[in-house]
Amino acid sequence: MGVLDPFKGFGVTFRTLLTKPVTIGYPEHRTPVYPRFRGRHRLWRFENGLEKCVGCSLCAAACPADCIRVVAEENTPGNRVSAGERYARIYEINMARCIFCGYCEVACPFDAITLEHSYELSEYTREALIYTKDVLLEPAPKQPPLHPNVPGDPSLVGDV
Amino acid sequence: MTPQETVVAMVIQGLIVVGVVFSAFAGLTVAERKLLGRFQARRGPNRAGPFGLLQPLADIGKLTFKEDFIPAGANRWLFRLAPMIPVIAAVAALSLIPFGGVHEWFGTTVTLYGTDLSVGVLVFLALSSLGAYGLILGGWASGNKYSLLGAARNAAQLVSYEVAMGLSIVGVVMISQSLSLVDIANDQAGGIWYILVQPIAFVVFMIAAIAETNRIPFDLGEAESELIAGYNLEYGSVKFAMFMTAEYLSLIIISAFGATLFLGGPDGPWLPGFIWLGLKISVLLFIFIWVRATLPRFRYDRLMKFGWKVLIPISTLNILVTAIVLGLGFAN
Amino acid sequence: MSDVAAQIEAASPGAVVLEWEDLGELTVEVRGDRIVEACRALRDGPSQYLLLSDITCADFPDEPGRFRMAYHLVNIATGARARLRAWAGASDPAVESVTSIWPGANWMEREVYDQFGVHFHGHPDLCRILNPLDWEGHPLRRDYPIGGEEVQFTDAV
Amino acid sequence: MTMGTAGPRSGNFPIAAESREAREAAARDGRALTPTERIIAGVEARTPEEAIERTLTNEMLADARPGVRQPMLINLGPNHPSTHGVLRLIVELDGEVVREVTPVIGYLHTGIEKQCENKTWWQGITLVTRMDYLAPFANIKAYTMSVERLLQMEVPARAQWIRVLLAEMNRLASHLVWLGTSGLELGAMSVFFYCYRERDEMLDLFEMVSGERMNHRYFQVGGCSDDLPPGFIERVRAFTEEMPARIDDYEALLTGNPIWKDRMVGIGVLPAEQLLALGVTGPTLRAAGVPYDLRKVAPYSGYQHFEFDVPTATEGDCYARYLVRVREMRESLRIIRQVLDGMPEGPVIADDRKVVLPPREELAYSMEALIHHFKLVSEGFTVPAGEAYVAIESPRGEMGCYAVSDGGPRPYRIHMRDPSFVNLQATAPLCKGGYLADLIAIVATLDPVMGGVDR
Repeated sequence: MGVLDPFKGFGVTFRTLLTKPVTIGYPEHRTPVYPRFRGRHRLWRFENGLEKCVGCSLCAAACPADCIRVVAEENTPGNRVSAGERYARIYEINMARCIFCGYCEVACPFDAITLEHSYELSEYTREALIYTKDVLLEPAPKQPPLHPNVPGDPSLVGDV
Repeated sequence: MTPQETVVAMVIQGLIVVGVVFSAFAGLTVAERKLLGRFQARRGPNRAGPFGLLQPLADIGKLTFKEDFIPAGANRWLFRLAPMIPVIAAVAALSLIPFGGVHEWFGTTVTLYGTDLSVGVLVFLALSSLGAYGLILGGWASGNKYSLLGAARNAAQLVSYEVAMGLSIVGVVMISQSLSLVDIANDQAGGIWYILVQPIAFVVFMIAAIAETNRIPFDLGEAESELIAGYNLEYGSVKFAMFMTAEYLSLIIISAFGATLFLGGPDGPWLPGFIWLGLKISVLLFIFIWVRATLPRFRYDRLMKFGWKVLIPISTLNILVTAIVLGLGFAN
Repeated sequence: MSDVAAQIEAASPGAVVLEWEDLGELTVEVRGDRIVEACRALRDGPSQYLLLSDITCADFPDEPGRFRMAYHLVNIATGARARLRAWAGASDPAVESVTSIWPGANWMEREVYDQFGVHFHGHPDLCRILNPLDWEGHPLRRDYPIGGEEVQFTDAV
Repeated sequence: MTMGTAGPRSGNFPIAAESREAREAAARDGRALTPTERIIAGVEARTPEEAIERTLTNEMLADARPGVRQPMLINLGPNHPSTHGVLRLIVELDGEVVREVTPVIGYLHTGIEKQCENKTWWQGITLVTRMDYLAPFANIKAYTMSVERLLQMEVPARAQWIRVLLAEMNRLASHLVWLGTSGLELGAMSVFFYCYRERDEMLDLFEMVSGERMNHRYFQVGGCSDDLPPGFIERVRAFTEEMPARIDDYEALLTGNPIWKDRMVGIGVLPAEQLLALGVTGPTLRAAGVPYDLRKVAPYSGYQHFEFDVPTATEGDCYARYLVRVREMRESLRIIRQVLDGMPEGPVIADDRKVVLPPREELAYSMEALIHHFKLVSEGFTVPAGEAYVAIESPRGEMGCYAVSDGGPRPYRIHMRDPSFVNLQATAPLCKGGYLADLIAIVATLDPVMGGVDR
């Protein structure tokens, strides 16, 4: 403790005045998130365009906020959507309730759902925050998937 | 000049001064927020205009278009009147500040001050206390318990620090043997600034000035973490803007007053006087902002004790010493 | 018999119903009307349980005593802990308040009253604390439904 | 002109409604109003009828005879800049002197304990982190440790060390928020921004390791959900190297500042015995001279391996609490450094297939692992019947978790003993007789977090 103690604070503030501000001007400048960051959900496809999700509802069971609804249906030869026996006909996440714990991601044995890095999820209505399957699902590849066993045979496309 | 011409000249001069000071006020609000930001490792306002320079316009726009309401429990007449008092007092005090001497510009004689009253210092002190009545009345008229507490604190603070401020100036007045601000400024011109002969008085003056303008560490009347916003809690829209205007105007004016009394007013080489005065005011304002960025807030009773038991004895002692020195004839 | 139970017995014979040690935690079950004496004995006795760390309750609707109070005491010098248990009774559940021993029990008992409806005789200020004053029912009872809002999804089925 | 001449006003006044509620609640139970209810009922009369009722219900005002000085009742909160969230303090003021303080809580009550009974043990982790939102790692740590005790489960050494590391970083982050907000409440604005600058770096590190900045679920029953990410240790080390200078800066701003001392020294003093009787723990108790720190008194997760001191003071005033917390920040840095230097290798989660999810890569080839995974996720693991109370030292004091299991996959009862809840009881005795401004300083140095108080 010295005589100058009462005035040391003035030095600290003055020194800070000469340093660069630490603020990040948000919309123009963004800090990258870390690899483990959990943001918006995404449903994935295999390279051949089939959905990874087989509608097992394990994510819905794991969700502590009960914000996932899965309604599964059997794949048929005429409508093959996923790689397994069944696929998720309805897959919805109520983002207004989601707590981003990532338990769905942990629960999914097939890596079909993951939490990605996008975090700007505000909407003007509650309804817009209910993400349906077409919002969540990765877009289908431009090229229609070819039959896995008969590469390059266009006649078999769509009849897998 | 004919009397008519004199009146016209005075009106023009007044408009110029008010214009300059109000732009300075606008600039000060941005400058304070920018500086505070930098003191705190952040940027401060940077969205309105380049570097946030148009922030005052945005503020004015926002405040003007807000709903102007009067709370149900308020005394409606006083509630409306209160915010005007400090603005009027501040603008009136402006006329006493000598921004420069007498100049011969464009073939006419221009005096760079509103009036030269022989008791300018006293009138200034009177006006600056008058401003506080607005705060007190506004706090009481709001009909809010927090505002009432804020008003009570303001009243007590005003009484204590007005005395300290008055006493701190007495030394200067004794040396220059005049109560006219113009005389005091002229006395220092080309000679010794009174800060050098009255350093203690200057420190006391600065502390009392912070208290008079209700800024941290003396912002007990508003103390947002205790009384939320104290006297202006119920005020919104233009009425709130008036309180803010008065606060910043009085900050500028009290800096101008201090610069005149202790820093030689418009005195300085090469540059015109009003620029020198502007620089001196800026330095004092910077100190005010720096203090705000650094110090925590006093407690109400300690503030009173500090005013009565530290500042007033010190300034009284200062007067005594000055009197002895003057009596022994060192001044001349 | 452990030291803790012995001290309670010495201060208030017949107070201890059961005692055991499980998972490294000592539990002594005392009669509901003796809880104040038991606590006082443990605080003032040689075991020096000066700090009442927690009071809480658990609801066992099938048990005759139904509301099982748990008092966690700790010796701040050694870190030794003891748990006192007492049953409050199924109809008109009530135990004695320990606020006379530890004023800090005030809010903890208010919380138990609020959430379980257990009354504390001799409590100076027994009213709701976490729920609004006019709340009906006691949320942490097992028969109190969890309620809540249905999660909103699109209408697609 | 008197205030309140505007006559009866329309509209819903929640406070008037509260007054009615209090009387109804008491009438239902057939009892008189309790002191707290009486104060809540009488705090503010908004209509003439209300004023009459208030006089009837409020003994204190009924007793007000002409010439007797009446106190002014003011309602500090639930929305007030310096009540740390939604704490409401009904203060009886005599001038600026506080005569009586009645804290009213529950505005943030979310029924976490009830919700836990309806979730699996695994899902409970995500709920309890949200209680004391400034010390999420302490919350989960108490919870997972009590479940681990019920399961009689060993946690691998590396997981223990990671837990210590993050718990201490959390203590540092929590104290930074405390210091910043306390400074702001007493008017020292800059220190708030400096503290948040550093705290944000901590949150970055938390994001790096757990994926979330505040409500982590990183600690799992049996260990941690993932290993530390690459580069984490180096970042933390760099942080610990620059942090002491930053703490010096805060101290330069505050410790020696005469105004700061004026606001703090000798304010809010209670003797240690009284604090103990009130159940107060943590820095508040240590500032009164009782070295009760669970990390030393009853070491858990390997705290006995680290060298650190428990800062104490004897004055028991606000300044002592301030000094103790600042010194605790330095001690936490010391522990963090030791953890970084000696971090053992090995698994980060116990290998117990009945409780812990199987490693992810095994799902691809092992049918057994897949079945375990399905069972654990859909039903949850079961915990043997019993009860356990585990207490740890959170930044605010003793954070305890009382878990009762009936042998099923869901907790039968979870009770969290939150230090803020118990410590807050000391507000009234600490504030009585002081000034209104002291009340702000006292609440600031008690450091309650309303998420933890109301749960």
